Order: sequence, then C-alpha cells, then structure tokens
Amino acid sequence: MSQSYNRGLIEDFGRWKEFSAGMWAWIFHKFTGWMLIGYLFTHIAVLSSALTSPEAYTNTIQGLESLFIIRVLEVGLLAVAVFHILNGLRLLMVDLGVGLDAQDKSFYASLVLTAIITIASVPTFMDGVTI
Amino acid sequence: MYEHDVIVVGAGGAGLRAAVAADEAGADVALVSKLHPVRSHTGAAEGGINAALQEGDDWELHAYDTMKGSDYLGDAPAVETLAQDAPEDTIKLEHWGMPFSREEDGRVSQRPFGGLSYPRTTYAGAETGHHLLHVMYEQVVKRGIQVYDEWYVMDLAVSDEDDPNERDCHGIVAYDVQTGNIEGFKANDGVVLATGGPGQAFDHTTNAVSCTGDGHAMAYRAGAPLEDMEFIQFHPTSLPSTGVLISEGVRGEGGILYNNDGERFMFEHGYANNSGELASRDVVARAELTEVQEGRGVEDEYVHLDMRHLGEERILDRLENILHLAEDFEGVDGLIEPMPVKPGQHYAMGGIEVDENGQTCIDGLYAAGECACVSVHGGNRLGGNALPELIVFGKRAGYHAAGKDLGEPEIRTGYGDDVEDETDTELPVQPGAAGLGTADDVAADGGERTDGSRSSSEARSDGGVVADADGVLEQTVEDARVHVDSLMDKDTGVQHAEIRQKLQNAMTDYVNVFRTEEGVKKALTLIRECREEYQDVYVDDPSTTFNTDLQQTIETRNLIDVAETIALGALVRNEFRGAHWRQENQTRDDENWLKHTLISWEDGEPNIFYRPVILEGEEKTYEPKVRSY
Amino acid sequence: MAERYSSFAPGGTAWLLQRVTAAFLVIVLAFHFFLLHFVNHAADVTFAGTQARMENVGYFLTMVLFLIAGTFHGVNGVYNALVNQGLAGTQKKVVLAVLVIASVALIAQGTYVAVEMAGW
Amino acid sequence: MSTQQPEQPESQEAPKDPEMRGAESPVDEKEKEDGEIDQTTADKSELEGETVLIKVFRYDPEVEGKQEPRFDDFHVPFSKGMTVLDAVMYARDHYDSSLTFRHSCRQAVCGSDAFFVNGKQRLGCKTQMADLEHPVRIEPLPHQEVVKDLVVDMDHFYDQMHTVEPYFQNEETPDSSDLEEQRQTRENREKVKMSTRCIWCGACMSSCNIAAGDNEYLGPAAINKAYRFAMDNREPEDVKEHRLRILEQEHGVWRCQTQFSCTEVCPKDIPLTEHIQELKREAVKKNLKFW
Ligand SMILES: Cc1cc2nc3c(=O)[nH]c(=O)nc-3n(C[C@H](O)[C@H](O)[C@H](O)COP(=O)(O)OP(=O)(O)OC[C@H]3O[C@@H](n4cnc5c(N)ncnc54)[C@H](O)[C@@H]3O)c2cc1C
Ligand code: HEM
Ligand code: SF4
Ligand code: F3S
Ligand code: FES
Repeated sequence: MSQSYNRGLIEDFGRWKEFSAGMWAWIFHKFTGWMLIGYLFTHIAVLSSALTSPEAYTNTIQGLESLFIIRVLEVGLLAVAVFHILNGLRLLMVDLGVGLDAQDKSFYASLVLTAIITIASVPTFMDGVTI
Repeated sequence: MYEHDVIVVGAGGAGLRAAVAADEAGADVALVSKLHPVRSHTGAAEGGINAALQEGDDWELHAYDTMKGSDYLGDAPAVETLAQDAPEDTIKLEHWGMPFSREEDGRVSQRPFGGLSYPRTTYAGAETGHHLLHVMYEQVVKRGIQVYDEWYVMDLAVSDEDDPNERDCHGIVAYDVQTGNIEGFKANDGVVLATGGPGQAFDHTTNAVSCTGDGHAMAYRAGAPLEDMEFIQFHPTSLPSTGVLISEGVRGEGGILYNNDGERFMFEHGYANNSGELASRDVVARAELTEVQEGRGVEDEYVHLDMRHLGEERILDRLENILHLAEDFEGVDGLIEPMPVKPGQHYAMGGIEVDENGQTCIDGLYAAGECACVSVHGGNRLGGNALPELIVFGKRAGYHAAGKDLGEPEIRTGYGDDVEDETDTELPVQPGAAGLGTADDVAADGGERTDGSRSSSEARSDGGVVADADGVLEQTVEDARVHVDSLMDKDTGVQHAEIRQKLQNAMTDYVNVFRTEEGVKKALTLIRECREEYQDVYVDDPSTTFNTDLQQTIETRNLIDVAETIALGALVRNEFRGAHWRQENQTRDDENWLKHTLISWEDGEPNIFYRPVILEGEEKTYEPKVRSY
Repeated sequence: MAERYSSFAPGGTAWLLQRVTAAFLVIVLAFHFFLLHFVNHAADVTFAGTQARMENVGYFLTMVLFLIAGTFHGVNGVYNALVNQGLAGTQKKVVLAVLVIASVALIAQGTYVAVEMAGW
Repeated sequence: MSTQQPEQPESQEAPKDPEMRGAESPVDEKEKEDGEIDQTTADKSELEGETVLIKVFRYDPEVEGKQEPRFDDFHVPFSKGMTVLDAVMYARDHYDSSLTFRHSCRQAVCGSDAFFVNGKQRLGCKTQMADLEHPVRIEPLPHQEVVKDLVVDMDHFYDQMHTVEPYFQNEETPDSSDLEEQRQTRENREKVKMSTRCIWCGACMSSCNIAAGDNEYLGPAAINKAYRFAMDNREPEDVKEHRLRILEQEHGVWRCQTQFSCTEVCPKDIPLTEHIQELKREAVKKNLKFW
C-alpha cells in the first residue's frame, strides 16, 4: 500500500544533461584531482631511478621525454593541473565567501583560461620531438 | 485507534498555538492535519499582528477600534479579551524567536494599518504569517508534540442526544492520506477544531486550495451552530488568474485604478470622491464590480491597477515584492504594464460559534482561528486582527481543553432561552440534506443518516442511544468506512470537480460583494442542485495511496454545507452592515439587526435563529456609532 | 536528535588543511612547472642539473614540503571523495589505513630520492 | 474546453516507456509536437488561444498500468499567466482526476509543489508556462522516493530539518507579562532575514548530488535552518557553540562540496551555499580557539 518507487541511479547520475555549472565544476575538479595524485605517485616512481645511478636517471627521463606520447600526456597533465589550480582558486574564493554570485562565470573562465594556457604551451612542450 | 488527552485538528497558527498551550497545561496532545503544519495557509499572511505594546497605546483603544471596525457586531467580552491578551502573546512569539522587524533601539517595530487609531501592527517584513507559522511549529517540535500530518479528518465522534447542548465530543475519525486507512482518535479531554477558512466556497479567493471549511461542516453537522456566516470579506486587489493578493500598499503608495476606457473610475464615476482608491476595502471592491458589470471591465473581468507613474526607483524600494507577485503569478511586468486586479474572497468573519474559552455548545468540542467565531470581527475584520485572534484564542482553547480554569465565559452558545427564532424569510428551495433515498446514497452524501439522527441507521435501528465514548467513536469510524467505500465503489456518475466549480460560480455570481434577494435565492437554488448532483458523485481514482480525488470529493460536500449557510445568512440579513451589503436595504439597521445570525443543523435541516450582540464591556458599553474613517 | 551522530568528528581541521595546502601548492606547483618545463626544458633534464638544484637546502626543503603538502592534499582529497560517496564503517577504516600507509611510503620514498639526488 | 482537446490524454493505455526515459518518448510523436508548438521559449502572445503540451510522470503502486512508471500527455488550453501548477490542476480537473500532486497556497508560501520541471527543481505555482520550453516535462523531485505521480516521500527531508534542533533556545528570556522583548539590532535581523524565508519545499535537497549520495548529509535546507539560529544574536554564545557542534558532525557542513545547485533552485532566493560556507568558517574559527 504505502510502498514507493525508487528511481535509483537514474536519479543520481543519469541526469548529467541537467547538471549546472557548479556540478560540472565539481566533477571536473574531482577528476583532475585524482589524475594529479595518480601522477604524483608515478612521478616519484620515475624519479626513483635516481637511486639506481645518475645515468639511469638521466636516461630514463630523456628516454621518456623523447617519446611523442609522453609529450602529449604532459600537455594533458598540464591541462589537468591548470584546470585544477584555477578551479581550486575559485573554490578557495568560495570558501572565503568572495564573489559567490559569479561562481558560474568563474567556472567558465577557468575552462577558457585552461584551454588558452594549454594551447599556448603546446609549442614549448612539443619542442624537439618527432613522431 | 489512537488516544490522546487533547486532539487538535488543523495545524495553522491557531492549531499550533492550541497544541502548545495544551502541552503547557500538562495534557498529552496530538495535532492531526491534512497538510504538514508548515504548509498551512497562515503562512500567506503578510501584514502583521495587532497588539497594544507601546507606551501611549493601550488595549482599550485596540478594543474600541475593533468594535468600531466590526460595525458593532463584535461581542464585547471577546473583543476585550483579544485586546487584553494580544500584547503578551505577541511578546511570547518574540521570545520564541520570531524575527520581527526592529527599531533602531532593537525593539520590535509596529506600523499603522487601516482602521487603527495607533500604529500597533507588529510585523516581520511582508511575511508575518510565514514567520508566525514557522515559529509556532518550531515550538511544537521542541516540545515533541505528536503530529499526524497528511491525515484528513472526516468527522467528529459526537454522542447523539437530541439537544446539541447535551452532546459530548469524544474524538475524531481521520483518513490517512498516504495509505487510505481510516482510524479513530479518542480525545479524553477535548477536540479543538482549527481548520481555517472556507474560501474555496468561492470561485475567486486569496485562500489556499486547502481552505475548504471542513471544520465548519463537521461542527455544523454535529450540532454546533455556525455564526454570522454571511460576513465575508472581499479584498479589492487580487490577481485574476490565481487570486494571489496584491497588498493594499500599492494603493497606499499612490497606485491608481483604471477601467477599460482608461477612466479613473473611483473619482470619475463618483464611488469615493474624497479618498478615491484609498476608500475602504468593501467600497473599492463594489466599485470595481460595478465597472465590470456595466461593461467597462477589461476583458469583462477585471480592472487595472497602475503603479507605473510611481517610478521605478520608488517601486523597487517599497513595492518590490509586488513586482515579483505580478510577474510570477500573472506574467505581467508591473513596471511596464498595469496589473490586472479584481475583488477576491479573502476572509470569513463568521464561523463555528464559541465562547471566550473557545468552547462550543457541545461538551469537549472547541474551535479556534478562522474557522471559529468568538465574534471579535463581527461584520468586518480589521487588517492585522486575525493573527492575534489565532494566538489568543488558540491558546485559550488549548488551555481550556486541557482542563485549565479560565473562568466562566460571558458569551453563551447553542440554542437556548436567549435566542430568537427566524420566522419571516421565505426560502426558494428546501435547504439541508438531499434526497433521503437508500442507505447507500445517504452514506455517499456523508452526513445525515436515513433516520435523520447523528449516528448510523444500523446503530439506531436497534433502538439505543450510543453513549459511551468508545462506542461513539467506533460507530463513527464505521460510518466513515461505509461512506468511503460507497464513494469508491461507484464507477459512474458526476465528478466532484464539476460540482465544486458550479458551487463556486454560484457563490461568486450571486453571494459576492453585491447581494440581492433575488440573487441569493438563485444561489440557494443552485446550491440545492449541487447537493442533488452530489448524490451521484463518484471517485474515479481507485487507489488507496494518496487519493486526493477522494479527499477533494469529501471536501466538496463540506463546501456545499458551508456555502449554504453563507447564502442563508445573506438572505435573512436584510441590511447593510460591515462587509454584508444588501440591495434592498442599504443602511445599517441597528434597531433590528444588532444580533448574530446562527444556523444549526437539525435533523438534516438548517435551523436559523438569532442571538443579541453583547455590547457591554468590562467597564464600558460600546455605543453603536456611524462607521466613518 | 544531535545524538544521532555518535561519532563526533570535527571535520574542520582536515578541511582547513586541505585549503591551506591548496594555497601553498598553487605557488610551488607553478614554480615547479615553470622551472622544469619552461626555464629548463624537461627533455634536457640530467642528473647533474637536478643535483645542482637539489644541493640548495632551500630548494630541497621546498621540494620535500611540496611533496608532503601534495600528498596530504591529494590523499585527503581522495579519502573525502570516497567518504562522500558513502564509504562507511570498517571499509572506511581500511581505506583510511591503506591511504595513510601509501602516503607515508610515498613521502619516505620521495624524501629518500631527494636526499640521494642532493648527493648527501 | 475547445473541441480540439482530446478527452483523454493520448497515452492513457500503455506504459509507453518502461525505461522511464520519458523525455525520449516515441520519436515520431515528439517530432510532430515540436512542429505544432514553438520549441523555444514561446512568445506569450503567440501562445494565446493555443494549447500547451505537458508530459507528466505517473506512478501508482496499486493501479495496474501505473505500477511501472510512465509519462502521460495532456493538452491544456493556454491562457496568459498560466503557471505549471495551473496546468496540472487543469489536467486533473478536466482529463484525469487521479492525477496526484501536493499543492495548497498557489502563491509560493506553502512549499508543497516543488516539481522537477524540464530538468530543474521548481515550484509549480511560481513557474510561468510561457517561460518554459515546450513540451513541458513534469516529474516528481529527484532523489526522493515516489509515493504516487508527483508526490514524493518527504519524511527524510523533515527528519533532517528536525535534526538541527530547529527551535529558538534561550532560557533567559524576560518575563512576557512585563511585555518586554529581547533586543535585536536591525543589522542582526538583516543578517538572518534571508535564511528565515525557507518554506521547506525540499527543492534544494533534491538538487544536491551530495545529499543524493549520502543519505545522512544534513542537506542545504537543514543547514540553512541552523544558520538562521546560529547567527541570531538573541541566542546565547553557548547555544551557538552547541549548534556548531551539530553542524560539524561527519554528515554536516563539511559534506557540502559547493556545487551551488541548491542556491540555484531555491525559490526563495536564499543564498544557501554562502550560508553553508560561512558556517564552515565559523566552525573552523571555533576549533582554532582550542589550539
Ligand atoms: C493572503 C492572506 C493574507 C492575510 N494577511 C493577514 C494579515 O496581514 N494579518 C492578519 O491578522 N490576518 C491575515 N490574514 C488572515 C489570516 O492569515 C487567517 O485568517 C489565518 O491564518 C487562519 O489561520 P488558521 O490557523 O485558522 O487556519 P489555517 O492556517 O488555514 O490552517 C488550517 C489548518 O487546518 C488543517 N485542516 C483543514 N481541514 C482539515 C481536515 N479536514 N482535517 C485535518 N486538518 C485539516 C490544515 O491542514 C491546516 O493545517 C490573511 C489571509 C490571507 C489569505
Ligand atoms: C596547485 C594548486 C592546487 C589547488 C589550488 C588545489 C585545490 C583544491 C581544493 C580547494 C580541493 C578541495 C575541493 C573540495 O573539497 O571541495 C582540492 C581537492 C583535491 N585536490 Fe587539489 N589543489 C591543487 C593541487 C593539487 C595537487 C598537486 C594534487 C595531487 C597531488 C591535488 C589533488 C587533489 C585531489 C585528489 C582532490 C580531491 C578531489 C575530490 O574531491 O575528489 N590537488 N584541490
Ligand atoms: S532552502 Fe529554499 S529550496 Fe531549500 S527547502 Fe528552503 S525554500 Fe526550498
Ligand atoms: S548543492 Fe549541495 S554540495 Fe553544497 S552548495 Fe548546495 S549543498
Ligand atoms: S502551492 Fe504553495 S508553494 Fe506552490
């Protein structure tokens, strides 16, 4: 009789089309945060080659850096980091109660800035590598 | 079955206050409400609470203003109690955390209001009722008072002695909207009705969809008289499509009313040559309707309220919420267009007859708030006087029901030796219960049983009067179940919405601001038709889960009963007093009409009688004077 | 009512540290990126170059702090995210333990590497 | 009713779409309607005399054909000023009396009729049909169980509201028979003003992803309610600390991830995110004192 209907996951996650700026910001921030911490672990692992010998270190780094795919990934990492930083700043502002009215605009601004910075740094990152 | 000492029906301002009072007095209280408490219509009140708080003001002035405003139809003991208790009860709200607007020195603010000789309307922004309702509910939560919300109360369990004055109320029967269960609630000490206004009897009203006069109808059918039902306040500026109220503030700031020909009719057609738009509510409402009836209304329905000339700055500063209301509910931008307005039913001065302690003539049955008539508003309610009524008389009813001694009341209730019978008015149709046909039809009708007695035919057929509390309650529960089953079992017939619409139209067409003998009779005839059609009513929704179709069907029956008493009162009272205007006699007739109209349900028929107004106060007598401002 | 939440855990400290580390990270991360991708090209990094930088105590300390802050910030972020998704009870305790161990390991390893780089 | 109105909603019989993806109801039909009714925000005057199509979520655990949720179409004659609530009321009173939803005041004070309209939590009575894209899709609030049609179970919402001790606490008030009030400055009243406007509609809670994922999260409305008291200077300091302690619980303010959707949907324009953030800072300040 008084049973009710649980719309389950559709309700929770199936409505991404209806998400607003703040929700997208949250999702992107999460995603980028996880990428970054993942990278941090990898990064330390790579640097650990320094423990073997100085040459191993230099070779590892230069070997990796000569790979096109690594360069692409680095650009990706940059994008991820830049977005996380910019949106992180946005969140810090929100925490301080500054500019709450512009929270959606600042999210869009973070996206645009991330794109600009990423594109602008492509030449630097791609310098001296061939496919 | 549930059992409590005091059961409060309805959780608006009055019901919540009654529950808190009963709890303070040590009773085990339960609130039973068809809406969750914070959904109650008290939340819609904007203006404020009248209370003589400041130095220079005192309760006697408040009482005087109220009596004058009532057009001398208020009972002095009630009016004085209101004025005396309001200050303390208002301050109590403050102590409970109500966010009143404040003065520089941190004290609560008060503002002037129509008909008051002193600025004594205490307010919390433009949402006083909202705050009052929430603060009261907070107290209920704090005290852990049991709330049964979304339980629709169908009937009162009242014993069936012949004389209503000897009956006892033992509890209520309610329908759990969520599940469809019908249960009895036994009240050891008393039942307090606080079900709010009957605005839905009209087509166009500022009242909520839930204001269906259920309490009125239940008390009426149980034998408690309804008092002064003909006195209905109409507000001149409500939005046509929804009835949402546009505050008097717009006219106060200088808003102008225009008809379809662009005439400022309040002056140009001579309705109020001095005060124009700022004339009293009833005058403006009548003027607007005259314009529409004489073909000068916009779209034959409404007039325009224009505030554009006030300038954007001033409008934004003082009337900002009006802009939102017009935009949200009418789709009109008040800065670039005039706003459509028309009179809307707003408040019922009359109600269930009670004394200063909230008690009806039935032992253990109380009423408070808009559904009750202690008679403080008489023929016309002053703005800001309903909210204090809720807290003052809600509190008193709660206390008294819980057994606290409040002294002997001075107001008498019920049919007794001090009343005068109505004799001369001719009725166009027989009012009261329709078609005493088969037992099933009558059960579907929801009220009267075949033999005209209060309890069911089965109970009566074995000859005895059911007297003990449990027996009465069980019988009432049984009746309610039969009633619901019969409504649900039918598969064809008329739907309640059709009947309700017809009833509402009849009331708005004929028992509105203007009342003529002929019109009101027409209304009574139409109401009769509604009753007869109601014999064939059926509920289409077969579900027992949240069946609002069923609930509204039952409400419609209540509206028919209440509408009928309004029309009957309007027919018999052949004078012009307060909000009640009669074409045949457009003057106040103190010689014949300083008395309350009372209508009680006896053996399925309305019985009309009168009781004189009490004008003798504690210290002075209020002499009727011409009501001019 | 309030007693419904038996585990009294003021989340304020972790929340605040997350913000403080974030503010710190903005600065160091920008510095780090700039130094290793723009001033010195990543592809040109050699052990010698790294060592030259690491020998500077200030730089060394900054990098270790950077690592600690980053680890705390990242791991605490991950933990919060999981808790927000409804992680509770024993599971939560296990995850917390794993994360703490991983963080400590990461920081230890990182510091060790840095010491090694500095050649001390 | 115009003669062009179908007596019954078209999709009365069959559960159209078991997946409940109501918006994507049969494609051909949708296209047809798109042609008929202006897709974008319709010009108010253009709609005059037209009918508007509403697609309403239907579910009833007891009624066959409604046990599996479906969407019903209703063509409702449009009139100026028509709100979403007016449209569903019309549909109920003229086409299908079993269409169920909560409503009462019709003026945005009772908080009964928060629905999910075209993908956003809105109050039915406060939303003009003319301001929406057509057809208009009306569903019950997400993240709450559906009792029937547009009615959702509000118990959890009420529980959360009650958890924050939503009542004024000051044992030292003056004697009310002396008619003396507690003093409050205008500034302080102004500070709590917005927070006191909440009508318990539940729109905010329904829009919050965190509340959806964590059932115990107090949620924006309850936190705002606590804010209303914590910031009110009439309550003594120790009560404020007590309140902050409640808010600091595991499922309290820290759960908020500043998604802002609550603030965006609140029909009373309460700056919910701002209030939550302010409470976080208050709590941090209070904790720092112990260091
Ligand atoms: C727009 C507007 C503005 C107003 N402004 C002011 C003002 O400024 N100042 C002033 O003094 N007055 C004002 N009034 C009048 C005043 O607000 C009302 O008279 C008052 O709020 C009525 O309160 P109540 O407690 O009697 O009823 P309500 O608040 O209407 O409560 C009725 C309760 O009864 C319950 N109920 C009803 N039937 C049943 C049933 N069958 N079973 C169970 N429960 C039931 C409902 O659920 C509800 O909880 C205004 C009124 C309106 C409409
Ligand atoms: C450089 C400047 C950075 C800033 C300003 C920043 C800011 C923030 C902020 C404010 C949060 C909290 C979000 C919330 O709780 O609502 C956060 C979360 C997080 N950050 Fe950062 N951060 C930065 C760098 C990093 C780095 C270097 C890492 C990785 C090591 C990282 C990993 C994370 C993770 C995993 C989260 C949790 C995400 C989630 O909620 O799931 N961040 N960041
Ligand atoms: S805070 Fe706003 S959205 Fe949330 S319940 Fe209150 S009024 Fe509704
Ligand atoms: S949507 Fe939820 S996450 Fe916070 S800002 Fe509002 S409570
Ligand atoms: S009907 Fe009351 S808020 Fe919409």
